[in-house]
Order: sequence, then structure tokens, then C-alpha cells
Amino acid sequence: MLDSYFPVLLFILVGLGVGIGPLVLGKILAPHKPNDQKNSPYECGFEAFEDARMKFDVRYYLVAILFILFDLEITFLFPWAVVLDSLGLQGFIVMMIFLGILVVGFIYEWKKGALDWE
Amino acid sequence: MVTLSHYLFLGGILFSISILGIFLNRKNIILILMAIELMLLAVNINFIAFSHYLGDLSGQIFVFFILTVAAAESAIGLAIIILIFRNYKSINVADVNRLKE
Amino acid sequence: MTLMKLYTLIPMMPLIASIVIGLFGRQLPKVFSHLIPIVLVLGSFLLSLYALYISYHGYVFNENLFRWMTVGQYDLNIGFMVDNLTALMMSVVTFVSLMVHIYTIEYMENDPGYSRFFSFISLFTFAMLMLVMSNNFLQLFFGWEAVGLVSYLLIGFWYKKPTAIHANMKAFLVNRVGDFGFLLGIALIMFYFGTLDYKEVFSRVDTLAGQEFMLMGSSVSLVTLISILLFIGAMGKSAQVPLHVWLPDSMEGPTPISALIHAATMVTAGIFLVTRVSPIVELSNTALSLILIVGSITALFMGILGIFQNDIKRVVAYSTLSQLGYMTIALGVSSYSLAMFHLFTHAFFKALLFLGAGSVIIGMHHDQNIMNMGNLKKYMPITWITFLLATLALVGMPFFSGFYSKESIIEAVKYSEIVGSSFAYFAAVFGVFITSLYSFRLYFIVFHGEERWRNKPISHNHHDHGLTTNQSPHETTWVVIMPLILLAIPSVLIGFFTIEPIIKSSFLLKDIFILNSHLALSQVTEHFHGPINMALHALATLPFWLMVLGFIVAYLLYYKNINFIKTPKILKKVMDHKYGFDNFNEYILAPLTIRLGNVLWKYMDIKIIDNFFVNGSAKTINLFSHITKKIQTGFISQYAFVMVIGLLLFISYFILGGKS
Amino acid sequence: MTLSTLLTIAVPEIIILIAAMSVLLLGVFYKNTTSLFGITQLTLLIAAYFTAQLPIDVKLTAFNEMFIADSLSMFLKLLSYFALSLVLIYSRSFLQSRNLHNGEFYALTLFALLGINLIISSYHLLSIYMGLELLSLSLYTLVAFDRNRPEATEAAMKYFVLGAVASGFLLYGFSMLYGITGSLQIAEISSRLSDTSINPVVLSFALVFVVVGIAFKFGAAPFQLWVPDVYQGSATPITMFIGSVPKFASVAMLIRLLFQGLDHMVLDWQAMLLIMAIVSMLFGNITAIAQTKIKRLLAYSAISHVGFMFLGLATGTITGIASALMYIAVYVLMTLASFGLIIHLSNQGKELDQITDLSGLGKQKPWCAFLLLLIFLSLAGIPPTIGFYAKFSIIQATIQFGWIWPAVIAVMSALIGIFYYLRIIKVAYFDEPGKNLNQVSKSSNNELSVTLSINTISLLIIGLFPSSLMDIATLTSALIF
Repeated sequence: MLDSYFPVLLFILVGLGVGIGPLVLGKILAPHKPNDQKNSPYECGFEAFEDARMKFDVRYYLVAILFILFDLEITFLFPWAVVLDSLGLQGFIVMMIFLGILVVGFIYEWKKGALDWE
Repeated sequence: MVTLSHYLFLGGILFSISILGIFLNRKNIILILMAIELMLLAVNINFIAFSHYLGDLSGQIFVFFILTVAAAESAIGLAIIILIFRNYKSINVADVNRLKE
Repeated sequence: MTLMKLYTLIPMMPLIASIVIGLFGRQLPKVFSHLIPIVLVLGSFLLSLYALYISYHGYVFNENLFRWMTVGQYDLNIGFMVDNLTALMMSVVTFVSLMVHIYTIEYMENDPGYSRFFSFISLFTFAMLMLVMSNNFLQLFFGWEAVGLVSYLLIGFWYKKPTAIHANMKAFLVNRVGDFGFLLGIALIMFYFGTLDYKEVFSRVDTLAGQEFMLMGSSVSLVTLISILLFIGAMGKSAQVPLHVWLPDSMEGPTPISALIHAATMVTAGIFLVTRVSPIVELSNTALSLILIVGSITALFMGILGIFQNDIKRVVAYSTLSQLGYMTIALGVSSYSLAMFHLFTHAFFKALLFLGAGSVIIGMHHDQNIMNMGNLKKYMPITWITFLLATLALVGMPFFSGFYSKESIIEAVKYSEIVGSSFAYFAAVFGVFITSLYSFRLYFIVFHGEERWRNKPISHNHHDHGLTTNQSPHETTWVVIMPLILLAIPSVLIGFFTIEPIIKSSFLLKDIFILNSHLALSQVTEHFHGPINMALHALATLPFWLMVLGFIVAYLLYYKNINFIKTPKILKKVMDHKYGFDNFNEYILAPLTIRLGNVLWKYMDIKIIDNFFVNGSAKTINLFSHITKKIQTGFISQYAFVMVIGLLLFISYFILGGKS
Repeated sequence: MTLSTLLTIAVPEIIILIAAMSVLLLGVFYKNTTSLFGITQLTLLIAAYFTAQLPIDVKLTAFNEMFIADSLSMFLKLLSYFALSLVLIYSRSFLQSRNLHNGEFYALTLFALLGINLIISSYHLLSIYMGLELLSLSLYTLVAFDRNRPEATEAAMKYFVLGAVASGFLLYGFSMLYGITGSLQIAEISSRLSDTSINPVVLSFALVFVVVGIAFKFGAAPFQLWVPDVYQGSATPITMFIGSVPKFASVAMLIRLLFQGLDHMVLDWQAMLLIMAIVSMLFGNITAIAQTKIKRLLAYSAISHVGFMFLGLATGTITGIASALMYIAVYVLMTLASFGLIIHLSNQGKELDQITDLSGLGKQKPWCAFLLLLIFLSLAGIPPTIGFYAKFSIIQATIQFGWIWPAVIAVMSALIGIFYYLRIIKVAYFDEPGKNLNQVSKSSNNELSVTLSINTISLLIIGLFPSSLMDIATLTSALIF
């Protein structure tokens, strides 16, 4: 009876193994001889101009957040558009309600000034 | 031949990686965010695989919803990280540790 | 007005007083703070007397007021049962409460918490009445907890005193142990009888006999288990060894409280409880023996401790412990009516002692150390007389109330054949000597001898209470005196007049159940030939002479020695040489008992019971608490880790063990 | 499915959605926030009216059986409206004094309420998930609402990460349930699970993930770690909200998923709930003793109360559900009162934080101290307050089911709990007042203190007459199946 549980246990073990394995392997196998040259960032043979970890303007994130929200709602529009004919009026109205709710969100962020770059 | 269990294994592995990513990572909160995304993707793989092998569409519809919700979730996650950065001047996991005991 | 409404009114009147004063006491003129409670408590006292009158004529009232809730098939009701036992308790509670109310007017006169105090003692009266009038275990438990709660509030009344807070915590913790046992006992009753109503439980108690209960792998008689659990509850409230530690410390509260709660009423709740459940306890000889032995130890050893206290209230407190031990002894030998009788007389003379002590404390400007007192009879004559009367009642002087109750208990122990009764007999008889010794010691030091406050070291501490060397104490005003006198009357007389109905008639016995094989009480009844005979007969018995011996020892140790210069030298020499008694006392007996007392007090009381059991269990939980607190590290990765561990544990639970 | 039946069933939710969006926009266009308070309260009233119109003894479904209206949904929704209404009354002055009183707050609470309503009425895994996310996302945002305070943002981050992980667990469980049964609809899942050919191991695997997800939302040990940090970090009104209304959604989710969906696996989830109940009760009560901050203490107390609720639910009987429903209603009432009191005692500069801040309360504000006494007696479960009855009915259901030892552990943990509750009462009544005693701020209005008084006194009144509330809970749970 215990046999049938084996796959499940394996399931966990493999999951853990794949997670931990590479980390351990990397630590063990990789040669570890750092020097200044190796540690410095590679910029096409030039000396580094500035710190590679420069800060992005926080506004990039804001725009990214707003974009990702509205962008993904498209997933609902595509299947809807494909079968719009068979959905009829009800399908149309439902989607309009959905878009209407999105528009409320859009008005809100617009009025809040989240879209102004400056 | 790719069977259902192959997909499930893939989902399980991704799920485990994402969990490990959350608690092994001590550096960056953004990484935690990515791990969470990965976790949801693992679930998506499960749903789609089941949906395909059961011949039932509802699993795929569920995936649509998970995707959009995940987007909203990561948006809020990013917003919180921005606030953390403003208040702590760091998004290092170990630095954000005022509330304890 | 129906009887139900009338009886409802009895506990309600103090409650109303408490609420009104508690909420509006500060806004109203000060006079209302005592007027309202006193009038309402007087009302409930008169109604209690009426209830006693009704039940004396044979009518047992038992009705439910309303159904509090229905849980499954169980009905939990609020209701009253008034039989002789209850009516007697009600009268005692309301009478003592009334006295304390009046007395408080002066005692707390300048205290900022004046109205709060009245609110609390009225609330206490309500809770105590709910406790005794209950017709089921649940309401009993409610009253039980409520009196406990008010008692904590009052012990810590002077919350600025750190010692008061400590005493408060201690009382709380110790009582939790007792309550836990009590609650488990009630749970078992509910489980096996399916009801908490006294009448139903007692009528079906026969079915319990012979049933076994599996506990830790061995089987225990169910009736024994229930009895012991209920008794553990009684031990907590009635301060029996080893759950007694809170009572002496509770003297940190104001004196009226000590009189009301820690002498006359609340601490006797445990005695009342065991009496009430006599149909259950009677069935288990094991439980009765346990009760008897615990009572004996308390009666004897707590009395000994009383000899070595210098705080006037602590002496009386240890005396209370000892007398509670006597009551418990009576319970142990199935003489419930005698326990109630002693409770009844004790309530009067102990309240009197406390209020007398309080009067002394007022006279001494809130100095409680008896080593600063002396010769107070000159300044406080009425306090002196009443205190003396109370002392005589306490030590068991024939014709005084305490004599009849205590002597009956000793008689009952003599006739009992239960395991432990020989030890109990020794403890009870020797306890008479001890009682006499500490009572007269207190009496002599406080009211006779030189005026010690005149030559005490001068203190520069402004917070120190007490008289300065050139002040004199003064008699207190009539509001203090009046309760003293009103209490002195029953302290002297009530035993003489009530022993006959209690021993001879079925006044209390019809509310109590005693197995035919437990003969002690019926033997006492058989040998009883009227109160006068009893008193005369006592002159030829050991307890009386032990009492006299105690008086003599106290007289010599604490009266003579201190007044050494004034005493005629010849008499002193006679005493020294002719009897040699003094020397023996001073050099052998006294040091020995002092050392024994000190050892008991220091090691038994403080080290073992206090530190180990009371503080120990609190510390253990605290330690755990600080460990579990560490789980919350604040690192989010570790939080996630704990969650995943939890998940994996559940999964492995199913894969390895749960399903196969 | 005609439009009109659909409308009658889901009309409270539609109203809440419209109100939430309107409040959001009104908050941007008109800065008059007082009217927003009124609109929100009005919305709750109207929603309550329409919810109460539905029949209690008939199960109505809508949206292809994704949405259900039955006795459970009516009971929990009405309680949610009531609790939220109190939350808003308590919060207003606090938010105003800290410049947090704006349209977003009301919009977010309404969206959270919509999520709660959706969960309560869900009869389908997808709608449960959507409701849960709507609720959780609103809560994450609310926690971070006081965005210039580092503690608040930190709490939000922790809540967000752990909450997202928990949602992930729940979803993973959902996906496996879907794979096993081929359906997402709860009644259908239940009927397909009666087929014995299903591999029990995979099923229990799915069950573990689902139960863990639910346990996290409740805050039951060992999935409780977010609770203390979030309670402490959030602004007090937000803590009050998180600690109260969403609990109704959690209990609905548990009943829908475990009792209605996975009812064939009752023996399996029973064991898990029982373990978590015991661990939560002991862990919560023991750890609370070492706390010095009042909100953290209440957080640990919340964990132990969740343990009690789980104990009632774990029995799987109707009495058990009834006692748990009773418990949760009572618990929410007590939570609201306790946090209401904290708000009442916080002043503009400083929040009531340390337990020692309460010292001297008995002298300076006797009425507040009396309310505190009642609240904490009720939390400790001391009669005659309702807290006693709630605990009692749980223990009684447990014993009735034949679990003696769990009941004994419950009683013991309750006794441990009394210790720290009474410590607070002791501090308030007996300790020397500290220098930093909080004065009631000017912004604390009469409306708040009157509501608080009524709320607290009701703990006593219901405690004296608990039968009617218990009857409602029993009726509700009897009509669930």
C-alpha cells in the first residue's frame, strides 16, 4: 500500500532537490578564485562608467504597475471577441459592464495624477 | 509521449522552486515577488494540464482569472515595495525587521 | 407579592445599591454613598429573616426564575432554593454585611475611594447571596467566581500598596487552583447526571455509587473523584492547607473587608458547599477522611502560626484559618450541622474580633503592630469589653457561643470512627490550647501592659502611620461602636439559644443527608442534655482545662513578664519556683514552639508552598511564553519557512500515518 | 435564470460594488469626506435590507450555480454589515486626526466587503478564489494605508508575501481537486468524491493544501505568524477591521469547502482542524503572557480564539457549527469593543501602545476602566459575560462529540488565558498612573463613546440572555445541509 504513496513523496523530494541541488552544485563545483578584474562589471572592454546597480526612477515602477493592470485585461477580450457572434446582446452588455468598471479605475488614476510624468 | 504526470511533475517542481525561493532568499524583496508569480504559474500548468486531459474548458478559464489576479497582486506588491523603500531606504529582506516577538 | 419576587428582591437590593453607588457615587453627595447601601442591605436582611421564618415553618422554596440558556439537552436555569440551611446563611451574610456597612462609614471616612468601597461591599453581598440561594451548581459557580472577583478587587483596594498588589495576585492564583478542581467536579456532575439542578442531582445520586472512572490508567470511584474535586474548590475558598496561603496576605485590604469577606462570609462558602453537597460526599469515606485530615492539619498548625504574628490583623487571620479547620473537621466526621453551627457562631465573634481590631487600628492611627500597643483598655473601654467578649467566645469559654459549637465538634470527632479521626481528635483538643494561647496573647498585649507606643523609636518617615509618643489613642465614634455592640450580643448569647434546635431538632438535618453508618452526630445528640448541662459538664473535660492552661500560659508570658516591675516580687518568685512552669515555658516550650513556628512559617509556607507551587507554576508558564515568543523573529523568510514546515508536517501525517 | 431572479439574489453585492466605485470617484472629485461616511453607512443599510429579504430556508443559486444564497450567507452577511458599520464609526475620529480620512479608505473597505460577501455566497472554486483575492488585495492596501509609517509598510509587506503564498497553496489544492473530480462547482465536487475509485492519497494531498490555505486566512497556528506583526503594524482601525469582518468570510470559506465540498473526507480534515485548534489555543494563550504591547497581546489572543472556533468546527456536527458561529459572532463583537476602546484611549500624538499605558485608568476614567473590565472579562470567558457562554458552548459541543481530552485542553488553555487578561485589568485598576497617560483626544467624539458603551454593555446583556443568539446560530447551521 505504501508503494502508491511513493510518487507523492518523490514529488516533494524532486521538487526540493531541484531547488537545492543547483545551489549546492554551484558552491561545490565552481572554481572560486575572485580577483578585481573578475569582480568588476563587464562593459564592452571599457572601464565601468558608473555603478551598474543604478537606481531606476520610481516612476518607472508606477507606470509598470499601471501598464500591467490594464494590459492583462486583454486576456478576457480576445476569447470574447472570437465568440461574440454567438454570445449575443447579453454577452456584449456584460463585457461593457466589465470595461466600465475598468474605466472607473482609469478615471481614478487619471484624477489622482498617476499618469503625469512630471 | 508526454503524459499528464509529466505536466504535474513540472508543476510540482516549479511550485517547490518558488517556495524555496521565498524562504531561502534573504536579499531582495523583488525576488520574493517573482517567486510568488512562479508559484501561480505552477498552479496554472496544473490547471491547463488537467483541463486538457479531462477535456473540460473550465480549468483554462480559471487560468485566465489567475493570470489577471496575479497581475493585480504583483502591482500591489510593487507598490508596497516602493513604500518599503521610501521608509527603510532599502528593499533588503533582512533590513525590514522592526516588528517582532 | 409572590414569594419568588420577594426572594428575587433579596439579592437584587444590594446589587442595585452597588450599581447606583458605583456609577453615580461621585456625583451624589457623600452621605448617599453610605445611606443607599445601608438602607437596601437592611431591607434584604429583614427579608432574609422573613425567609428564615418561612423555612423554619417547614416550607422549602425551590423555583427557577428564568432559563439562562439551553445547551443541547441541558437546561441551565437561574433559580432560588431556600431551605433552612440557605435561610440561615442568608441571615448571617446580610447581618454581618449590614454591620460592616455601618462600620465602614467611619473606617473609610477619609479614603478617596469611599463610594467605590461601598459599591464593592454591596456587590459582594449580592454575589454571596446568589451563591447561597442558588438551586443549581452553575449559579453556585457564578456566585463563587463573583465573590472571588470582588474579593480580589477589595484586597487590592489600596492599589498603591505594592504588598496589596502582591497579595491580590497570590489570592487570585491560589484560587485558580481551587476553582479548577471545582469546575472539573461540576463538569463531571453534568456529564453523569445530565443536569446541574441540586434537587435532581441529589435524587439520583444513588446511581453514582459503585461507578468507576478511568483516570491515568487506574480506576477511581466516581463519587470519590467528584467529592474530592468539589472539596478542592472548597479548599481554595475556605483557605485549607495547602491552599491557605492567600488568606493571611489578604489582610492587606481594608479591615471591614477582612471582617466581611475573609472571616465571616466568603471563606465559609467552602464549608457551605460541602454541606450542600452532603448527599454526594457522604457516599465516599475516602473523601471524608481527606476532608478530615486537611481540616485537622489546618486547625492545628495554622493556630500555632498565630502565636508568632505581631500584626493584629494577621493574628486574627491565622485564627480564622484555624477555626475554618475546625469546621472542616466537622464536615469530615459527617457532622454537617455542627460545621454550620460553628460557621454561624464564628461569623459573629470573628467579625466582632476584626471590627474590634479595626477599631484599635483607628485608635492607633492605622498602626497595626501590636508591639506598639498596650493598656488600650484605659483609652478604648467599649472596644476593650467587646474584644474581650469575642476572645472568650473564640477560645470556647462555657456559656459563650463559641463554646457550644466547638465543644460539639470535639464531641463529634470523639465518636467518629472514620480513618484519621484519632489524629483529628488530638488536633482539635490540642487546638483548644493553641487557640486560647494566641487569643489571650493578643488580648493581653493590646489591652494590658504598658503603653508601648510612648517609647518606640522616632520615625522620620512621613508615610509611617501611628501615634507619636505623646499622643493618646481615643475611643472611636458611635458608628464604629454600634456594630461592635450589636455583634457582641450574638457572640455571647447565640450559641446558648440555638444549640438546642440545631442538635436536637431537625432544623438543619432535614436539608442534609447523613448515612446511617456515620454515627458521630447522632451520638452527640444522644449525649446532649441541654445547654446548661453541657456547659457544666465541660468543666470536667480536657478541652476546658486546656483552654484554661492556654489562658494561664498567655497570662504569664505576656502579661506578667512584660509588667515585670509592677508585679509583686514575691508572687513572681512563687511562680518561678513553686511551679517552675514559667521557666519551662520560657526556656523550653516557648523557644521550641517558636522555632517550630518559624520553621513552619518560613519553610513550609514561604519556601515550599509560596515559591514552589504558586510562583513556580506561574514562572513555568512565563518561561514557555518567552520561548514561544521567540518564534516570531520578524524575518519574513522564516515565517514562510514555518508555514511550509507546517504544510509538510500535515502531508507527512497523511502519507506516513493517517491513511493506510 | 432570468435577470430578475439573478438581481434578487445578488442585489446586495451589486449595490456594494456600485457604492464602492462611486465612493472612490467621489473621493477624488469632492473632498467632502463626511458625506462619504454617510454614503457608506447608507450602503450597508440598504445591502442589509436586501439581504434580509431573501428566504432563509431555501437555497437559491445564480450564475450557473457559482453563487448561492442560503441561511449561512444571510447570517454571516448581516453580521458583516453590522460589524463593518461599527468599524467605520470607531475609525472616523482616529483617521481624521491622522489625515487618513479619505475616499480610498471607504472604497477599500467596501471592496473588501464585496470580497467577503462574494466568499460567503460562493458555491464554486473560482468565485471563492476571486472573492478571496478581492478581499486580500484590499486588505494588503489597507494595512499599508498609513504609508509614511515604516511599521505599517513592513506589516503590509509581510501580510502580502505570506498571504500570497497561502493563496498559492489554496490554488494548488484547488487545481488538484479539479484534476481529481473534473469540476469546480462545490456540490458537484462533493457528489463526484463519493465515487470510491479515487486515489485517496492524491485527494488527501489536495485536502492538505486547501486546509492550509484556509488556516492561514484564519490565522491558526502554525500558520499564524503574520497575525501579531500585522496587528501591531497597522493603524488601529485597520487592525480592528482585519481582526473582525474577514473572519466571517474565513468561516464561510471553511464551511463551504470542507463541510459542503469535501464532506466525504470528514475524518481527514477533522484531525487537521483538531491539531491546529489545540496548537493555536495553547500557543496563543501562552505566548500572550509575555507580551508588553496591547495590540500584540490581542493578536495572540485572536490566535487562541481561532483555536476555539476550530475546535467547534472540527467536531463536524451541527451543534459544533452552531457553537462556532456563535463564537465567531461573539468574538467579533469583543474584538470591535476592545479595539474601539484602544482608539478611544489614543490621543492625537500617541497611540495606546504599551499595556502599561493603561495604568491609572481606573482612577482617571472610571467609566472607561469599567468598559475595559467588561471587555477583558468577556475575552477571558468569565461569566456572566457572553465570552463565557461562547467558550462554554464550544466545550460542550466537543464533549458531546466524545472528545474529552481536547475539551480538557481547551479549559486549561482558557485558564492560562485568564491570567493575562486579568493582568490588563489589574494594570488599569491597581497600577500607579504613569507620566504618559493618554488623555482622550479632542477628536474622539460622543458618537464613538456612546457606540463603544453600547457595544460593551451588550457583551454583558447578551451574556445574561444568550438563548436567542444561540437559537439563530443553531437554526442557521441546521439549514446549511
